[in-house]
Amino acid sequence: MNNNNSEFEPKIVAFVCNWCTYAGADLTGTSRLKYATNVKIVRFPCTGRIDFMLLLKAFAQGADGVIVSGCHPNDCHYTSGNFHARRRWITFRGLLDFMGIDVSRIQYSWVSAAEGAKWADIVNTTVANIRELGPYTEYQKVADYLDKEDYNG
Amino acid sequence: MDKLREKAAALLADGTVTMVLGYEEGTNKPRPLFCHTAEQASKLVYSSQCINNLAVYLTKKEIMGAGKVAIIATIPTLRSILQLSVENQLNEDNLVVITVTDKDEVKQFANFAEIEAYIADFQLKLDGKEQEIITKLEGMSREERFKFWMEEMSHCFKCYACRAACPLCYCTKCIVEENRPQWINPWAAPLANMEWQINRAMHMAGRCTGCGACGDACPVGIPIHLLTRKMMEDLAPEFGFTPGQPSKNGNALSTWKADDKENFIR
Amino acid sequence: MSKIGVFICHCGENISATVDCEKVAQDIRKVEGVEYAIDYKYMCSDPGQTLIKDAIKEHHLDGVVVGSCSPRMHEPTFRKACAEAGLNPFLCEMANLREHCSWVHEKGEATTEKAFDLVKMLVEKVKRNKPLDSIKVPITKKALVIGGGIAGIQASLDIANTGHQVILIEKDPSIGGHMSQLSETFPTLDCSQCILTPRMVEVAQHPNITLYTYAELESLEGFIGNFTAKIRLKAKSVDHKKCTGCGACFQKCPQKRIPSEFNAGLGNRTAIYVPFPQAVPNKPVIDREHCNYYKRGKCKICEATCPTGAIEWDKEDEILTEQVGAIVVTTGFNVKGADFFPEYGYGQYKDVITGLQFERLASASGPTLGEIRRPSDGTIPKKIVFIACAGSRDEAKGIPYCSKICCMYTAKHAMLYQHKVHDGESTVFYMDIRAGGKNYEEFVRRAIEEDHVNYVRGRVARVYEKNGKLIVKGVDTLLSGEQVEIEADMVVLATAGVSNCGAEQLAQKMHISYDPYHFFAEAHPKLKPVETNTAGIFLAGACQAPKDIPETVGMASGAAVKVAGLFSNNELVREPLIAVVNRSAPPVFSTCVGCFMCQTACPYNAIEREEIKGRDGKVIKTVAKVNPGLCQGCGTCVAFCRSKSIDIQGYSNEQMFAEVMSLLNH
Amino acid sequence: METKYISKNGLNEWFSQIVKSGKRVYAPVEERGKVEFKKVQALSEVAEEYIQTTQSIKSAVFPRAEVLFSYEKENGQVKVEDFNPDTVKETVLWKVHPCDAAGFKPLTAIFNWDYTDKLYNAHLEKTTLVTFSCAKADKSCFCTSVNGGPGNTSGSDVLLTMLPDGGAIVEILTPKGEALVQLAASAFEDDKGEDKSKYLADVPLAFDLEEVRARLATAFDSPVWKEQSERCLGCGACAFVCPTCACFDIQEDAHGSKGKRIRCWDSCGFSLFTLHTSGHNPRAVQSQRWRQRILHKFSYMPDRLSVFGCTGCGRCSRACPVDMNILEHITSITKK
Repeated sequence: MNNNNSEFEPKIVAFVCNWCTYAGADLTGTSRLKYATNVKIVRFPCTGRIDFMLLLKAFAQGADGVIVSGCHPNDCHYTSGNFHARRRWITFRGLLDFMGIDVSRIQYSWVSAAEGAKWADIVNTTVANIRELGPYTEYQKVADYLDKEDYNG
Repeated sequence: MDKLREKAAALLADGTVTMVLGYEEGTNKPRPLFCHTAEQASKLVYSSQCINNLAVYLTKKEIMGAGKVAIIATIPTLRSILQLSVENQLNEDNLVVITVTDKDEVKQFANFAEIEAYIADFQLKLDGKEQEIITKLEGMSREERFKFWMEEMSHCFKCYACRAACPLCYCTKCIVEENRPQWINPWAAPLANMEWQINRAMHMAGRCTGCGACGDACPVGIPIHLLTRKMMEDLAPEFGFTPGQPSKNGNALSTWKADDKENFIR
Repeated sequence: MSKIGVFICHCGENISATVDCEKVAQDIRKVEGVEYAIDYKYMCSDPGQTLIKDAIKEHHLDGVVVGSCSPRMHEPTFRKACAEAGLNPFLCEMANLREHCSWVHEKGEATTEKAFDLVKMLVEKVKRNKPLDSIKVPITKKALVIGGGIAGIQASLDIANTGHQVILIEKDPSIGGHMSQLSETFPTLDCSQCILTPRMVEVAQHPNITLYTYAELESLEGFIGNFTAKIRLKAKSVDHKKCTGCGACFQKCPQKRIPSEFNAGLGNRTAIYVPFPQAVPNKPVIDREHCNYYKRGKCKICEATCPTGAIEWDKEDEILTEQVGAIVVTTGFNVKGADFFPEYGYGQYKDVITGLQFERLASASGPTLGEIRRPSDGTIPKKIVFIACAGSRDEAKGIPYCSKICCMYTAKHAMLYQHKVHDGESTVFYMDIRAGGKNYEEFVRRAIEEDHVNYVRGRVARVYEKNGKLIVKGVDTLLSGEQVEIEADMVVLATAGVSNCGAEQLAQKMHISYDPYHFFAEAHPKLKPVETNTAGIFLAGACQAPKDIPETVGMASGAAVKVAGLFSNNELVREPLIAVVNRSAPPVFSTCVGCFMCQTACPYNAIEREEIKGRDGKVIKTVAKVNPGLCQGCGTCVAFCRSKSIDIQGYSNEQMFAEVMSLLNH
Repeated sequence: METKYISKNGLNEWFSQIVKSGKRVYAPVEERGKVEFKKVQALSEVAEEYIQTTQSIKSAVFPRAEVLFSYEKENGQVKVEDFNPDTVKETVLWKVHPCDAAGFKPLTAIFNWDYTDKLYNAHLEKTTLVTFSCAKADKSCFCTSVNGGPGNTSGSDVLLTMLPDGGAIVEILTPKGEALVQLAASAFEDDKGEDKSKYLADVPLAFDLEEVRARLATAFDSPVWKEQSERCLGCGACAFVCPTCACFDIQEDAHGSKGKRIRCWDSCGFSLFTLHTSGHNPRAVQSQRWRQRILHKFSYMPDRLSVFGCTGCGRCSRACPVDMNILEHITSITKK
């Protein structure tokens, strides 16, 4: 783990749906609520669109944490995209955990277009949580194996 | 065995089928055999040693041709046949499915519905050795589990025997061959290997019929079949599926229930 | 090599107060593929937009990123500006520097860095954007309305009055639905038939409405604007062109003891019949199940009496094929009947009836001509008990929901009873009184206060017969908590409203979703209450959930406006942000393997099967195909497809992948 | 060159001197129920009871994935960092089998055919092979049929033949081998004149290699390929365990403005291997790919490189999920 956690600035990517969480994050802005700069939002039409591979790619690229957020159940703009996504998350989480990947670095949430304050809170607590966990070097180390002399093919 | 050979020979002789897929004696254990003539049927064998899942050949056009084909199916093969049929990959009219029962009788199925009824009596259970590794892994800390899998994955050289042996890996273009974008790095390296296995397991979620062909095929001995098996064990009660029994109304990932758990979502 | 233009907006000081906009513009110039970058005070202003348009022309830009406010705010503005400069509008993307950056962070390097990252992310995306054209779907401007109750009548009239053709189909011999069975309506107590029949007649006479009674939907194919409906015209056995509706036939029909559906079983009808005197069309059909001729091959009395020779014994069902552009489903509901309440003695004691039966008793056109008389002996009940929530809100009965209308009609029934039987005594057992609606609460209060209906809060445990009386046993849970026992002459059950029989099969025919109780599902519980998940199919009335007449009529008009809106254009123009199944060179043709698991994942039934055929006409493979008329662009199928054979325009795999990668590459 | 004797203790001493010299030592190690080459520190780690490692040791000179060069773009300039041969470490491959060592000859021929491969040669130059004669074989072994044998010296720098006393006959074959011996010269004794053939496994001759070659010359359109390959699943297991298969792919590991060009293993058994962008695939079906594998090893390579592409190690037969037994298949060709 990183010894200089106080200086550690986690890199966090947020995968959000356009209709609820993206709009909720807009409301956070309009309400001038403040949150940490560590989180950058990628906009998807729906949580149903979010490919699990993008989460893995984010970690491999150096993300220390990930937020995945969309409409509350029954609020999906597309009726059931979030239900499909939830299924996928349940499945994916179980698999990742079985493989020893740190699922506590993935924050799933429902944030509606009216929950600007909740979005700020999700971001801030996730940043604090990841700061506590430290950088995800365990994963990043294996990501650039090619520089490791000891790797025996 | 004689009855099986007679049956196969008869199907070929009277022109019912153009080919019979079965097993012959191999170097150490039985291996797949493709009988095109009644004479070749004399080479057929059948025993508990027959572990190759022959359903894998049913989606290969170059092997199957256009005619009607018979397949000698073990229980795992029967499960795969059903799943393939659910996924629109088989033509029921072009397939004669035969099995050898516990009582050593040769049974020909009239249709897929009959197969479904037949396999319902065979419960899919993890064997002791598999359960042992899963229990061991579950007892580990997360970090230990990661180390375990990373060590295992470091042996993978991406021969894709797991994919080739799996009856349900029939995509024309596999995700690992997709390069716009390059979802999975094509070279062998622990992370690229693990990403491949995660994809394989996710793609098998709710589809895997638990035959274990992937694990058997792995030349470097990675217990990859545990990934799909573990998913089956976990997801079946969660989503109300029966392991090894295909669901006709979509699979674990293409369906949902309003009360799916969400205790991990804020 | 891309030529991207980047335009950083200060938004007055909204962005520039915390983000160094000039630095962001400067730094982004160094990013590969960025041809031009500039910052400006107000990008959305006229001069700002001109800046963008000029740059597009001058630098031959093939992509634009505007770093400003939320795309939910100004995306249309900037896309339009790009289009005006000759750049495909879908090559313009916005980085949200205001809501997602400057407003939520303090001034500082980190904020400027984040702004840069957000812009860079969109630059990487826009490099992979493709010019897209809006999708145009032709529209057949004819609507099909299924169900001729008040919802279907209202929707048909509203659509027809906008000048569009309507086909209204009704499974019964007459339109009118449940409303035609009602005596008087709450909260005004005006006569139901008096307000309904003129509308029924209007439907029959409207030049834009084609009415098919005794007809059902056989099958439905196609998609919004382009449906093909097959309609089964059930054999009426009477040629309505010849029939004058004189009524001679049913007066002579020897089969006179068939329980009348219209009278909820309280009266009888003949085998050749008009369901009720005000029926539209007011011409009979032959009920073949009960007709002597069809049963035994002998009779034909009606034929003998018919002055115009309208009887058609050998008539068969006909299948009619109609092209329609939109569908309004108004198939209504039903009430739970017999066998459902053994504890209340329904079906066992003649004087335990349903609310609908009470309506018929109270109706001037009913079997008792509006007098409240017991079905058993025809006497006037002096003591009557109404039981609300008979079935509704009862998990044990499998109906956890509230049927919504029962509180009101029970109050109405009690009131009507008190008006008709002055010395009568009425008691209502209820769980809660739900009287939300204009003048509804006042109506219930009137029943209690002016008409002295005795309201008892509590559940009835049992109804049984003793010495010719119905003993109603219940508990008063509000006041005493004690057992209440009433000797009643008649008991009326406000039975639960349930989905109409065959609703599930009908939904499956139309590919619309339904809830666990087989009520049809609206597209969005709040914002799309009249739409279904299948574009072009709308809902109105109690087929969606039990509801009262005003709500039903409102919903029907809402659905009609949706249809009229759709029909107001010759083509349906949609944003092209939809899923597409890939195509590739032979011999592969498409990497789709045709597992069709995406079909179960799609919330809109937008995925169809397409056969790819060789020159010889033989099917080479069957692959998925997205119907651009139905796809709404959620992308669930994209994340689901194992072989990545399906992708969504505007949020493609390459685009999303590049965005994520760019955020973390430093 | 020279033959010597080394005792059991001498062997230990020599091994520890090699480790001490700073060279990396790779030797067969038993783990997870498989024997594979792995970096070792002590002789005790080296596996004893096994016929063959699952994988060959070709990865020592031809890694599964290797960076050809890396690059970085900045301000319109591209900075390229080429592969540096100096970064390759001195490596000793311990307890290689003769069939593995023999594989280095075709590999070297391939990587120096029309182009001199800098990376391969850099690895090879710094690699010393200490080969152990085979005392045991199984039914997949057929080295004797492909110009090899359980005591064959081709490709080796030093060949050891173990003796019942725990010592070994040491054949020092190259200057590289001599240099390695010199690390512990005192551990070696004079040759005791033992005949090593007594201690070698019996690997019967299964077919006449030249006859195979002759038959293959006209077998391109033979139905045999379809017959043999019917059960082939089209995976790459055979190619990846093979000591001579050298197909590779060039891939890009790009991250924004920087990246690496990577060479990684590929296999002619994959349908993607020959797929053109147009969608056309000159080897469209598995039988064609199987034919390519066999013809390449037994016909094209001897024609072009004067060396067969098979050393008879039998790894492909053991690794194949559907028992595509190469010995059986080649033998059957001679009998057609």
